[in-house]
Amino acid sequence: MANRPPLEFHVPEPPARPGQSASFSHLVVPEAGLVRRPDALASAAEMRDLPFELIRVLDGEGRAVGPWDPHLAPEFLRRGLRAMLLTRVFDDRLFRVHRQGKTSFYMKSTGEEAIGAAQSLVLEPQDMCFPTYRVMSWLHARGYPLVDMVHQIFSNARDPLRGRQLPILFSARDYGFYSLSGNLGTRYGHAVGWAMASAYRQTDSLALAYTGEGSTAEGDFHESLTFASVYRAPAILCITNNQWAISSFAGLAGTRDSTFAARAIGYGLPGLRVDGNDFLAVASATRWAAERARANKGATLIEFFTYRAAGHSTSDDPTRYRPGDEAEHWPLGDPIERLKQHLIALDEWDEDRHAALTSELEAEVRAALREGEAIGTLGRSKPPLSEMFEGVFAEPDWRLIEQRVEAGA
Amino acid sequence: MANRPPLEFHVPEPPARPGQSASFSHLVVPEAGLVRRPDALASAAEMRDLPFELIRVLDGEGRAVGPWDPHLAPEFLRRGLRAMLLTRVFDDRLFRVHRQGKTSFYMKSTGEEAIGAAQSLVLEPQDMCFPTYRVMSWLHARGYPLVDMVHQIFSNARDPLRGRQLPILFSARDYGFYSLSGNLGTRYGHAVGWAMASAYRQTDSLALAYTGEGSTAEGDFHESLTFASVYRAPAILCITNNQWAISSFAGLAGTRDSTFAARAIGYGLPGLRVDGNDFLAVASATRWAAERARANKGATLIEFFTYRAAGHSTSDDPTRYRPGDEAEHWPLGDPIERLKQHLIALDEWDEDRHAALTSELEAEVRAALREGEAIGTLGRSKPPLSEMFEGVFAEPDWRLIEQRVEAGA
Amino acid sequence: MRELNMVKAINDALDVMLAVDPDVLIFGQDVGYFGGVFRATDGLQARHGQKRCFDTPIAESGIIATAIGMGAQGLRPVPEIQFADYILPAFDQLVSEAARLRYRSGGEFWAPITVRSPYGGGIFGGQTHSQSPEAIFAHITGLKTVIPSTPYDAKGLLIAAIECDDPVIYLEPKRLYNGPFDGHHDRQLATWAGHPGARVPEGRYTVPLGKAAIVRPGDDVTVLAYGTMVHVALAAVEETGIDAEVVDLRSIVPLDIETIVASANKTGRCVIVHEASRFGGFGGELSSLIQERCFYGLEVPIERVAGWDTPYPHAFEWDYFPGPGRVASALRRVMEND
Amino acid sequence: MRELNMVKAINDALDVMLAVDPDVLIFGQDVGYFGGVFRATDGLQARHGQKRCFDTPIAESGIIATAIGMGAQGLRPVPEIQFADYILPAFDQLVSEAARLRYRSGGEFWAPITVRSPYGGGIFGGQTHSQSPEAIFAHITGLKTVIPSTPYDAKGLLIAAIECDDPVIYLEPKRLYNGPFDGHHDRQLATWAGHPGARVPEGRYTVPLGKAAIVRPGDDVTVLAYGTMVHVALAAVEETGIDAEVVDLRSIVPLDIETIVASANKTGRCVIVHEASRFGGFGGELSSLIQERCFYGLEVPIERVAGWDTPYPHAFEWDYFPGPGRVASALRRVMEND
Ligand SMILES: Cc1ncc(C[n+]2csc(CCOP(=O)(O)OP(=O)(O)O)c2C)c(N)n1
Ligand SMILES: Cc1ncc(C[n+]2csc(CCOP(=O)(O)OP(=O)(O)O)c2C)c(N)n1
Ligand SMILES: [Mg+2]
Ligand SMILES: [Mg+2]
Repeated sequence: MANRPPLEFHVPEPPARPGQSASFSHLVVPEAGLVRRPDALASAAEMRDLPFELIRVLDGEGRAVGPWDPHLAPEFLRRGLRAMLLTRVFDDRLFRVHRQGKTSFYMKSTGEEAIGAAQSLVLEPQDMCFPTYRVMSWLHARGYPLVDMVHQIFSNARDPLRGRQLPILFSARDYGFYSLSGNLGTRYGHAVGWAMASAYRQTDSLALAYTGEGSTAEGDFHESLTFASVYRAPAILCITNNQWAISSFAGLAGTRDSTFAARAIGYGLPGLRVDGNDFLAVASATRWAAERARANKGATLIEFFTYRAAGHSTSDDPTRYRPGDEAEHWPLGDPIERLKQHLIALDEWDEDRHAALTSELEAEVRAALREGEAIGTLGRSKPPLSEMFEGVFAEPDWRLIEQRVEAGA
Repeated sequence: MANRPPLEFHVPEPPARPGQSASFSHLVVPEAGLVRRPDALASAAEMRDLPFELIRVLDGEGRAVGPWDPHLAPEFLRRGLRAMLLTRVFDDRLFRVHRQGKTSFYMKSTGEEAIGAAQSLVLEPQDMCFPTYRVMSWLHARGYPLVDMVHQIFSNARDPLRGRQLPILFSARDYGFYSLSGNLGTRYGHAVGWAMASAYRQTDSLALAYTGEGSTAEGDFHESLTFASVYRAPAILCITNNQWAISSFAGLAGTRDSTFAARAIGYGLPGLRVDGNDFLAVASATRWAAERARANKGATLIEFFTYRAAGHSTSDDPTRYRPGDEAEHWPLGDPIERLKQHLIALDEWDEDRHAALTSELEAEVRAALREGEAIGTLGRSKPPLSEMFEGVFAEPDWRLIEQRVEAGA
Repeated sequence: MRELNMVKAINDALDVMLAVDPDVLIFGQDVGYFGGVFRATDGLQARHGQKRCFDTPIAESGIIATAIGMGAQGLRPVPEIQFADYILPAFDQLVSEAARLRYRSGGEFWAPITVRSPYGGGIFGGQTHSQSPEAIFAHITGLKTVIPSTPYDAKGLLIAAIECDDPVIYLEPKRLYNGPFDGHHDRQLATWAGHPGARVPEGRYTVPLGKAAIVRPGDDVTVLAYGTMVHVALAAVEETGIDAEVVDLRSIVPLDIETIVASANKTGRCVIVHEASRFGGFGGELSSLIQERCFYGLEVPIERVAGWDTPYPHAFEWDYFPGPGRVASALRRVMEND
Repeated sequence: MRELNMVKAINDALDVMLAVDPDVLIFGQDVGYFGGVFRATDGLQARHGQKRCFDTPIAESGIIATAIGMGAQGLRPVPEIQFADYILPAFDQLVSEAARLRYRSGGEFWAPITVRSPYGGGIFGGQTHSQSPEAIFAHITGLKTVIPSTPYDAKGLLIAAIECDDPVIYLEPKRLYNGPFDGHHDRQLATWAGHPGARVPEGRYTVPLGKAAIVRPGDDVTVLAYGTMVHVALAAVEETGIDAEVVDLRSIVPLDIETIVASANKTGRCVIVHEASRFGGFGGELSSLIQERCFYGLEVPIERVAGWDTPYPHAFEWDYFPGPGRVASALRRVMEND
């Protein structure tokens, strides 16, 4: 005992903080196309190598390469591009709207648009996604009305959520988008329950769950994986590893010497690690997992490796905790740019069409905003006060009835 | 969609239920001595194979073989044997005492005595174990007074826990035994916090945490592993996989196509899978993990593969949910018998000494029981009523003072 | 009519609902093959199949999360938590998710789940097998909380809870499973045999949520109780000979405010009894509601008889448990202070 | 003397404790390098080092478990939970472990931890950034719950909490961080500048747990409040011109029963104000205690002004929030009903 070095208390830190030079040298970014693609119905025990690879399809020249190339039709790719671009345009615009004091809160998906968009388009209408606030491209890909988003963000009289919920915490059942909430991690298990119900009722509705990499630390993540494994739930369990959780780097979620995808191994699930800024890789991995789930082989865990290019929300300034130019050093590029280059390389797109599409989407967003503002921004219009007392239960009890009277609603 | 087979709802079942013939044919039991023993300070990333092996030292002839042989002195082995035997004798006796109505509850460790005993002896006095109710051999190995156990089990006037706690949910700080409680899983994270405190204060007190395999499903298990990984806590995190959690088989905790030890991989921790009925293997793995922890390389996850040979507690009858003769088919034998044979093979023990030891321990237990019964069994003696109101806070507030008067204490 | 004890009545309710509604699923730790540690699901897996009644991992938060996800798709899950003390790991799922889903989603999703759990003391279960957590649920907007006191009510309330589209916490007073325990632990224990509340019809029937039962009409003092304490209160009333009106709340959310106010206005005296520790317990809410609504009719202070403000202590079971002696003293006090 | 706002006063308390006691550790989500989403730990890591003030994974249960394990060995951890709404995943650790450790271990282990968390509404934070969970903690035997209303108290109470050997839930009324918000959201907002409660001494001092403050003496009606509602109550009193005695409880466990009873006996009238939803809220306990102890001195029913029994609704922030208008009405009612 006397000869031992003393114990050391270790507190991890990210590679760089403000004032230091941004660095992603700790990340190994393999070439596109190299990772093997096992049969989607193979045993999970035969895939324990995959969580330590990085599935990439788009190479540096915008070509789709390797066994994970999903061979998507150009039309499909253009729909994806549109959804991603719309998400970006909408986010930028609404972020400014918040700065103007027209609502209380906003969050952007900048740099992560490929994930929700590709998955939304690959999966089927009956499938249900259990979102985080960072996958709004799912809704944009499925054509959710922009003006309804705006009404919700303004909590105005037309708000589909009746003024009860924080901006962007949407619920859109008809668009396969489960009710969001501000607390992290809790809906992962709902997805598993939903998937089990699908199997029990044979409704063929897969569940797709999202969590941020930071939120994987919640106990709910583990309990969800356990249930998914035990009951072979037809679910796709996604981790969007965007490197940051507010000011905390991904290393704080406990994957030193490992990966988030590798969590799958201990549950006997396949774990895929996928370039989340590569629309084709996202689509392909999702399709593989969906095929597996629909064939009653159970759940797949997918880590999407991506980068949160903007701040966490309207409440923070990322230059206070990470180098200001970090985004520029991110080695996996921008998902919109990469899909655009691919389409151009395929000769299915060009800069002019891109510029035209951008203007078109900006106009759409402006029009939706105008319509929303005409009803009213936060505090200038709201649903009837009676809505505060509705929906607590299926039917209000005497307390709500009395209080509604007391509140003059 | 039309051509797909319908989704199937899968509910797992153990290989055999009462009336069926007991079977462990699904278990692969490798020969002793085959698993490699990496350097204890090596990187966890280089050990991803270990969780799928089974570390065994004692072979079928009672010989210690292979790189994990800890080369323990015969005296050490005899101390281990004594602790295990004492645990068994004490359990059998106290179980009968419960049947006589002298206490409210009891739980046995039968078949799992090697784990607590070996770890208790390998670790140092300043180390702290965060027990489950199934590792009482830890206390027996460290010489905790039997009569104090008996007083606690009777909740009598001499109960060191002042009548406040269910039988066997001991607390014994001086014996490195943290406060037990009836709720599962919650102390795993205390062990990690304790270990972090050790590192911060340089107290050189490792933390050893236990959980049953069933209880690994709790979110606390995952959060504990996450913290252990992030802060490189000097902790040894153990799973006693005794195949059953009351009536539920180990498969219900989510390791189909995997192992409990393999959970380590996703956190970048070493994961060892160890024959829990092999005293030498337990001691050796523990020593390895302790060396690693004391060298500031962080935590190790160890799955002890064992079998709960008795019922869950005094409240259940295991023949209602598993074949009555299942224990006889258990392929890893009885830990006491195996260590005894090893000592005999070493010519350090014989049947006569074993019989003498057994009688000696029976006499010790009987004497302790007599002493405890002289004070009083449950309901016939209890600590002063004022003890009900003490220890809620460091100092009672007016509520407790008033209520104590009201209760006439 | 046949008589059932409370466990069997609960089992019967589950059996009926599995038979009539294919959307009902039952799951929890040891509830499948084994039939539950208190036998409440005994035989259900054998009768209805493994997919209708099955075991779960030891993960209370996961159990409730699973139930919510199933409920959101249209099932009516009836998860069991083995002891109410072990609901706590699932508290966040119940509060932040089950209770809020309908409200926050503008009515798009909701959680029609019924969480069954044995609660309460009197069984020498020590700290973590004896607690009464109803007060923390009563405070949560969006949750209903139901507590039966007889086999008849247990079945009817459970069916009503399962059919209800809101999340319901259904707490089973485990001390009543086998008999109407009145707190006299040192006397011969009564079974349910011969008790009127043990007459349990076959098939489906409901006892509505939010309707209290006046289990003993009286004029002098109102006693509010639920679960085991209903029987303790009745014993205390009997022994004091005081003409008390004993009200069994049956569900604390929704609360039958009308019955409570009518009784308190009639008697002008009130004793509230619960097992949970007193401070911050549900008795506080009951006492203030009565005080607010019947102030000018009250003759004496409303009394609360409850568990002490300590954890549940193993050796001191009967000192902690609010037995008929303590209730009787309170009854005498409110009658004395005339 | 220097003036500090409430965040700075809290920061100062933490700074002082880090300096005087090497056993104090601060951790939580984003509290390290970043200094906390509300800046309460700003600069502490830079000043005291990464091992004294550091970030944690997003795992509230794990944060509290870690704190308990550290506390059991002898440290005094001060974990932060980013919003009180997110304490719920750690509820089991707080109740089943922190609150019970000393009792069940016969005094061998205890958890001298202080859990800091911003709570309460008025910031358009929607359902999960606005709730007031104090009632569920008040019911838990073995936990203390403290809520400051001024920078001076915030610092003194926090130091007392950290030095206390029991687990303390320290709830920070986030609406008061930057000023003594009185509920008049549509008027010019006051900062702490010039407020007597903003005069915060340097160094270590304590405000004892369990001592209420009479923030406005008066003879006609007792108003019990804590946190933001103290300032709302003061505004309402001011506006009605009623000679109310406003009592700031400062800690709800331990509760200063003497001050409460003395005031209620003096005034014979009582209004209780809290932000949390009414049913099962802490107001029920306060109301029953007063009713039990001051029954014969009460002139009119005790009133409770509280959040409605709905989840916290984003658009209806100011309809939900119990503002000075509602408190004033209650004051007028209790004075009218003469
Ligand atoms: C249960 C809970 N704990 C803490 C928070 C506060 N919080 C909001 S977002 C966030 C970071 C989440 O990071 P991550 O999961 O990586 O998702 P990202 O924002 O990067 O998409 C935190 C800590 C919360 N909302 N809910
Ligand atoms: C939080 C919690 N949930 C459920 C229980 C009920 N329970 C007690 S022991 C047990 C089985 C534990 O199995 P395992 O973890 O494998 O440990 P073993 O008994 O096999 O040693 C269960 C479900 C509990 N005590 N605590
Ligand atoms: Mg993130
Ligand atoms: Mg087990």
